[in-house]
Amino acid sequence: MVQMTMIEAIRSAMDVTMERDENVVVFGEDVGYFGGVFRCTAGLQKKYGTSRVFDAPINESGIVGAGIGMAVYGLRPCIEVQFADYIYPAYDQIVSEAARIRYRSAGDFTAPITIRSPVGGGIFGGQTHSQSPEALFTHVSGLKTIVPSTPYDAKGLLIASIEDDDPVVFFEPKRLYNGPFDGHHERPAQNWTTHPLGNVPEGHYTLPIGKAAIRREGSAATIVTYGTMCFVAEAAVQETGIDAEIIDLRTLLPLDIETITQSVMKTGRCMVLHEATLTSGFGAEIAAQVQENCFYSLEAPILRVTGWDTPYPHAQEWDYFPGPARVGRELKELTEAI
Amino acid sequence: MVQMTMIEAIRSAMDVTMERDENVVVFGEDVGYFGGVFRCTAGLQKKYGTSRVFDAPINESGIVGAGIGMAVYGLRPCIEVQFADYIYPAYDQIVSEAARIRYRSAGDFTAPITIRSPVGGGIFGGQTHSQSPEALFTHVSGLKTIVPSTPYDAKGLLIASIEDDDPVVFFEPKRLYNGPFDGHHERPAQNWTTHPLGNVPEGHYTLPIGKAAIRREGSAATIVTYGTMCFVAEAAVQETGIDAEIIDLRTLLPLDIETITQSVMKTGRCMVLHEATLTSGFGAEIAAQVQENCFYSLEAPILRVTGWDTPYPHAQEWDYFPGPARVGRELKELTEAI
Amino acid sequence: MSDYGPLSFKVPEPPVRPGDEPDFSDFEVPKAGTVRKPGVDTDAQDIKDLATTMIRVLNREGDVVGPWAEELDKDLLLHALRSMLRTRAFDERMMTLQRQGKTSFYMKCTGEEAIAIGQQLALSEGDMNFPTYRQQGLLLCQDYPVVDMICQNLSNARDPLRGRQLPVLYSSKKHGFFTISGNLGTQYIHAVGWAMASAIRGDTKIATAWIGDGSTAENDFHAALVNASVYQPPVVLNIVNNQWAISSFQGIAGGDQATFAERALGYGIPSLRVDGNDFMAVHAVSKWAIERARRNLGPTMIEWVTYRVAPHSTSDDPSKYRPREESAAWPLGDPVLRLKNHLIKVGLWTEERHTQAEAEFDGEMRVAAKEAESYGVMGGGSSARDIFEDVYKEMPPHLVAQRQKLGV
Amino acid sequence: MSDYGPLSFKVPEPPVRPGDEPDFSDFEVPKAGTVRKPGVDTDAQDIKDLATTMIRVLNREGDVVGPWAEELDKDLLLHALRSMLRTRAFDERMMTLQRQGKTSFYMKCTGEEAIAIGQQLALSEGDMNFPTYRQQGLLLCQDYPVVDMICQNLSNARDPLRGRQLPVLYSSKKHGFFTISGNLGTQYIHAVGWAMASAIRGDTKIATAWIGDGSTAENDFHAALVNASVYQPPVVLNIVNNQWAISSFQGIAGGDQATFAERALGYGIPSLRVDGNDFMAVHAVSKWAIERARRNLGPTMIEWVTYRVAPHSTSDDPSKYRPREESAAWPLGDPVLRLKNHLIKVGLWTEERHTQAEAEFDGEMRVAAKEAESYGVMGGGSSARDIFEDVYKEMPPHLVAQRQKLGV
Ligand SMILES: Cc1ncc(C[n+]2csc(CCOP(=O)(O)OP(=O)(O)O)c2C)c(N)n1
Ligand SMILES: Cc1ncc(C[n+]2csc(CCOP(=O)(O)OP(=O)(O)O)c2C)c(N)n1
Ligand SMILES: [Mg+2]
Ligand SMILES: [Mg+2]
Repeated sequence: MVQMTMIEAIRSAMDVTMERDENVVVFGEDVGYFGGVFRCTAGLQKKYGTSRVFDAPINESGIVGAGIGMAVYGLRPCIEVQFADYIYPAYDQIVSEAARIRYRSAGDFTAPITIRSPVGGGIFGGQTHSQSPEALFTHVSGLKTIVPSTPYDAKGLLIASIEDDDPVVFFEPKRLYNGPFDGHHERPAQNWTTHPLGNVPEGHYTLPIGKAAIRREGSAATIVTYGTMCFVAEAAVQETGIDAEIIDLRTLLPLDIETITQSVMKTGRCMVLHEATLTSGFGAEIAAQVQENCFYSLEAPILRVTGWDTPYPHAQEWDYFPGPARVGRELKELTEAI
Repeated sequence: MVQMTMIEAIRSAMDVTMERDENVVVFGEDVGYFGGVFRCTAGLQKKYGTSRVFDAPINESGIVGAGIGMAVYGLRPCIEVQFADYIYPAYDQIVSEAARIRYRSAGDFTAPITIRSPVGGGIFGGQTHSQSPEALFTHVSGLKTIVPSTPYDAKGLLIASIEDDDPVVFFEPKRLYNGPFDGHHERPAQNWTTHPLGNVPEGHYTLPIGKAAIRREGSAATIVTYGTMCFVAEAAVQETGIDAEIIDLRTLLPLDIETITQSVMKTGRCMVLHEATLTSGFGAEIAAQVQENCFYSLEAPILRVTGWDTPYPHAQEWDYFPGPARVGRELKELTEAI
Repeated sequence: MSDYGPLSFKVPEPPVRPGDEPDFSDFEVPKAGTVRKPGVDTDAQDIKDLATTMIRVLNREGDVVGPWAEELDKDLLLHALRSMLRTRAFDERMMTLQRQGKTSFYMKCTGEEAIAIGQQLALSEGDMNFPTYRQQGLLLCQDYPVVDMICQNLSNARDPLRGRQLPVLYSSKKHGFFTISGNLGTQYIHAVGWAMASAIRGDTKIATAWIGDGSTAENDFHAALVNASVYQPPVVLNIVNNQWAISSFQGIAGGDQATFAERALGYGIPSLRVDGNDFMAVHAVSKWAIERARRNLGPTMIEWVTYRVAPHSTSDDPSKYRPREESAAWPLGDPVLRLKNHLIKVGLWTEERHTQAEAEFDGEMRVAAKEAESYGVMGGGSSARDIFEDVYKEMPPHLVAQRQKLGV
Repeated sequence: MSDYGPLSFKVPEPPVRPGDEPDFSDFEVPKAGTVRKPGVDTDAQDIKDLATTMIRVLNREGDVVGPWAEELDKDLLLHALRSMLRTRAFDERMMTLQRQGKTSFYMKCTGEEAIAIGQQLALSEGDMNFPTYRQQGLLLCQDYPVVDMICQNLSNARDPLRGRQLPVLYSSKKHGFFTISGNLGTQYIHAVGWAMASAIRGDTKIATAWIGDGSTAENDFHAALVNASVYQPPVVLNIVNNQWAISSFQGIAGGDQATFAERALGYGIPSLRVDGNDFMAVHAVSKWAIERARRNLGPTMIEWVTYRVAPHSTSDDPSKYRPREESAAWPLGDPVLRLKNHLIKVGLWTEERHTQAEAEFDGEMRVAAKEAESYGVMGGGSSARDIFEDVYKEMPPHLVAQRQKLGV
């Protein structure tokens, strides 16, 4: 075990799988010689050569589409879309092709492709470097959607994704690349080097896709969240002193509703927390399932705390981002309801 | 007032607006000389000339993108995407451009474009002629999303959409083009010619965007639905004899949550019904809002009745489509719960 | 204020519309045998002229002429003609089934049979086609079971695709036939990616991509060409220009301003324009492009000039947008007749054998259809359980629950 | 089994990498004045050669030579040089602000100043540019207030875009400057659509589209070209080939196989390749293309060959992927120096005035920056209320509620 940032953990996941399976190839914009704008692929081209790690033209549909063709051939492409905000040009290839090929060919062809892309805000990146479009993928049957929140999870889940026989959309919260972030942007940035979840095995391991983690046990309420918001939730819990249970979904689809349901049955109260826009966000799905499964245990309405229904603004980032103060306030309301 | 099919009503909406405003232009694949594969634009090119009604290359991104450019110039393009299943190549233009231009330019530029596209199944069209992707648009702030269910609404809402200063995605349930359809595919097809809602004024009128309609008053439960499912809901109510209130949303975004909340407060029970895939479907959003707003009035969990979480299959269409039998069964369960 | 007149808007129109006389006077047809045949290793920029002419081998007299002419194996020629006839017979039978209400939808390839068959017969085992819905010939000239094809069209109990796809959207990995998408153009970049993979793995297999004239307008066409240009993978980029895209003539895809073959030149990809109704030209040019690919010389684009004789699909009535007689006036003739005449001329075929073969394939298709119908028609025999399979490799819990809810 | 060797995969590499000597030996530079100037109504296919050569007007000696040379108004020339200097001064001041932590992000256009300015000065009031983030020159050669530009970069209380956009993504309808998108390539088809609208309405206004070499790979580039080809709208399709796209050299966009200008030929669109560091060539070719558009003769593509002297953005360190000295070795020189030398040669300018002008603009930018800073830096002064405005024309109830929840 060594300490890794999330970037290093992600790189290590690709390294480990490339070493084990020569069918794994890595490509995307600026990922080759340069090693990616976030350095996630640094050093891989040198180690594995330009046939397995290479730059792609700036054409996201082409990156995904070529990846699908390669996967159909028998490779296991792990591709990068430079920012999730730029995944939309590839949306047709993901929705109509990657997600459908197994189904429409009755298993004759498959497209096991992993699409990595940084999501989320908090880096003063404006609306085209901050979006969290995960709900646009959870509506698509045939896809798996993953959002890790720690180096350990990122590596284990990325290896699992690359090895998975179905297409996976793997969203990396860029604000967590270098360290945990609880929303206190006014405080010095933290680094993974001292965090227990930055302690990562160097070799191969996988985490099961579709299993949530309970980041904190508690009894006053359940906070269902993922990505950066896991740390914001923790901060809010600490700052309010409310004994909430925090569930980190890790995989959004397939959803580990079991773990959520058990928790809400126990706590009777539920907050769903994400950075993405409220309306039709993934929080809606969680709320819909929780009210159905836990109706008779719920002591208060399920609360969604999310980004506003607007584009992600640049200057007003911290008024948009659901930070610990807002989450804390809502948590109080949730636990005080009735 | 004359009897119109939904196709005629839609055509009439374009005709009326084109006549009043020379900035209205209509284009899309096969919409010009031929008049559209569903004939929605038949006769318009003859009447208004090829400069205002014309065929477009088969490039959905280009259709929307060119439409945006025209709207920025000052026109009011009403464009057609031949099937909603083919809207994904245009997704980036819709999400990153049409929906964002007013915001990012602080109102300096606007893109009042109307994107018409047929949705829904029940025509034995297989997975690429049957999809209902509305939830992928309700997650996008800056867009308005409309799904009419009658000729009268279709015309009034389409005129309102073309005249609206914001981009509108206008989904037309193709199974309702020629007549109402309650899911009884084994019975002879009905036609709008005899239906009261096929009674449509010939001239200009608008319906307000963002207002739902109560299709049927009732007290035993509220069925929140839209599009084809309005008629399926009616059939289920009739066949079960359960006195449910049926709300036809008409506009999904902005949502008329007011009307829904009032109804559910009254009935205490709520079913959300749509044809689209369950997970992260628009039903999730409705359920999330209803449980929040009506928590203390709800006597049973909100039930979602939807298409399955699979691609829309071809041969098994009627096992996929939430027909009156399934809706009736679920409605019974909903009203009998505790 | 300005000394400029008002701008005006131009929308291309086909030369004729219903009610007009067919008019191909602007359509230039070079004499067969007049176009040179460069080496497969020629640079793209040295053969730009091949994108604006038309390679033709079979002349009006049924002779095989010019540098692209080659001696073909007798069996191959007979198999080619028979496959084209078989394809035509298959299409006719499917139309009958559709009229009989046994399937809801069908798409013929009438007039375009030489293209898919001419190219498939130049491919090797293991190569992969990424077809559209109008290359049924790729399967029909191989040993793919016709009964399976019909079952797919009937979406019945023996449909290899389990009733999930619209008719004609076949899939067969074993026959090098990628699952057809309903979404136009997406497969073009898949083919390029597949070919990149073959090169990455040091394989010898090549890919072929197929697209229609109208669909070259789709964005993924560009994605494919950019990637083909950059990585030079072993892929043949076919464009089947059958003049029409549903109701839109090829000018709406830009065909009035340049040939479709020319699109590739701006990407430095060699490109050839070929008489697609000339089996001998199709086969020869396909071999040339395939050889280039297999010798690691990179991609080639080929525009096959042909005419969509049939309606777009069974949902379409072409007399609404083009003269009914237009297909008969098409200057490149009928690919079946042209090959037939040649084979008769060289003594490999006779009118009698032709009539016999037509009857034989009509019979074959009748019998096959009968068998297929016995497994169900119009979705009959399909299983609701199949709705939930193959969404993922393993069914996740929520789908298990949904399947249970449906009670299947 | 097979007599074919294994395929191999090719990924283009730039001639040199960090540590190597800069190498432009494969980069051909025709002598200034050697490329012909056709009439604006010439057919696209008769000027294909112009897409592979390079139009140049200013020679090494500072003379203006050849058929594209023209007498330009003295004021225009002085304004051009001053605008280029002003742009450079602006870029430098913004870099300083970024280093001072007053803005988070900036993008310079160093070395590319002649292009935006040369074209803008050929446009008329009412024409509309659809720019990328590297055409600040379009605004800086007009009367757009620099303080407003800086306020945008500082996202402060006077930011015309209300803090909503990343720095450099300006918008000004009044100045014919379309709101810049962070998503590459999308604006190319907007420009075409806008030009279609102008033609539909019988207007006289034209549109210009801007894109980078790397972004020509984006799919919407094709959407734009197809529509431009089909409808022949009055649009100038600019490609700024500055050799780099972040860390990727132009070969990763296909530039090794054909020029970017050649892309247009396959769509039948006339296309010219031009020395983008030569203000006189930029202006002359822009005028030619604009005249074509305004005379209803349709679209023109222009590849401007230049070099991105600056890093991609303030988030980037180019010495990681190209030799530090590469920009100094760039064969087309510095556009500011080249125009300066010409103006000195023809007696319109002096070294002293140049030094003076540099100081003047440095001063102007300092003063402007100071004023802008007084309205806030790094998002300071922006209002949280602005988050909810302009999502729609009228704020729908759910946004009103959310704004209330935020308490603003
Ligand atoms: C993305 C997408 N847009 C539109 C359609 C509808 N559509 C199906 S076939 C067709 C015409 C295609 O014409 P062409 O590419 O020339 O092929 P052909 O039918 O002539 O073989 C259209 C518009 C579709 N299937 N997919
Ligand atoms: C759709 C999309 N994909 C990727 C990016 C990230 N990105 C920003 S600029 C850039 C390089 C663009 O290069 P080029 O077009 O050559 O323009 P230049 O920066 O050289 O002016 C990339 C990849 C983006 N902004 N949008
Ligand atoms: Mg066609
Ligand atoms: Mg560049």
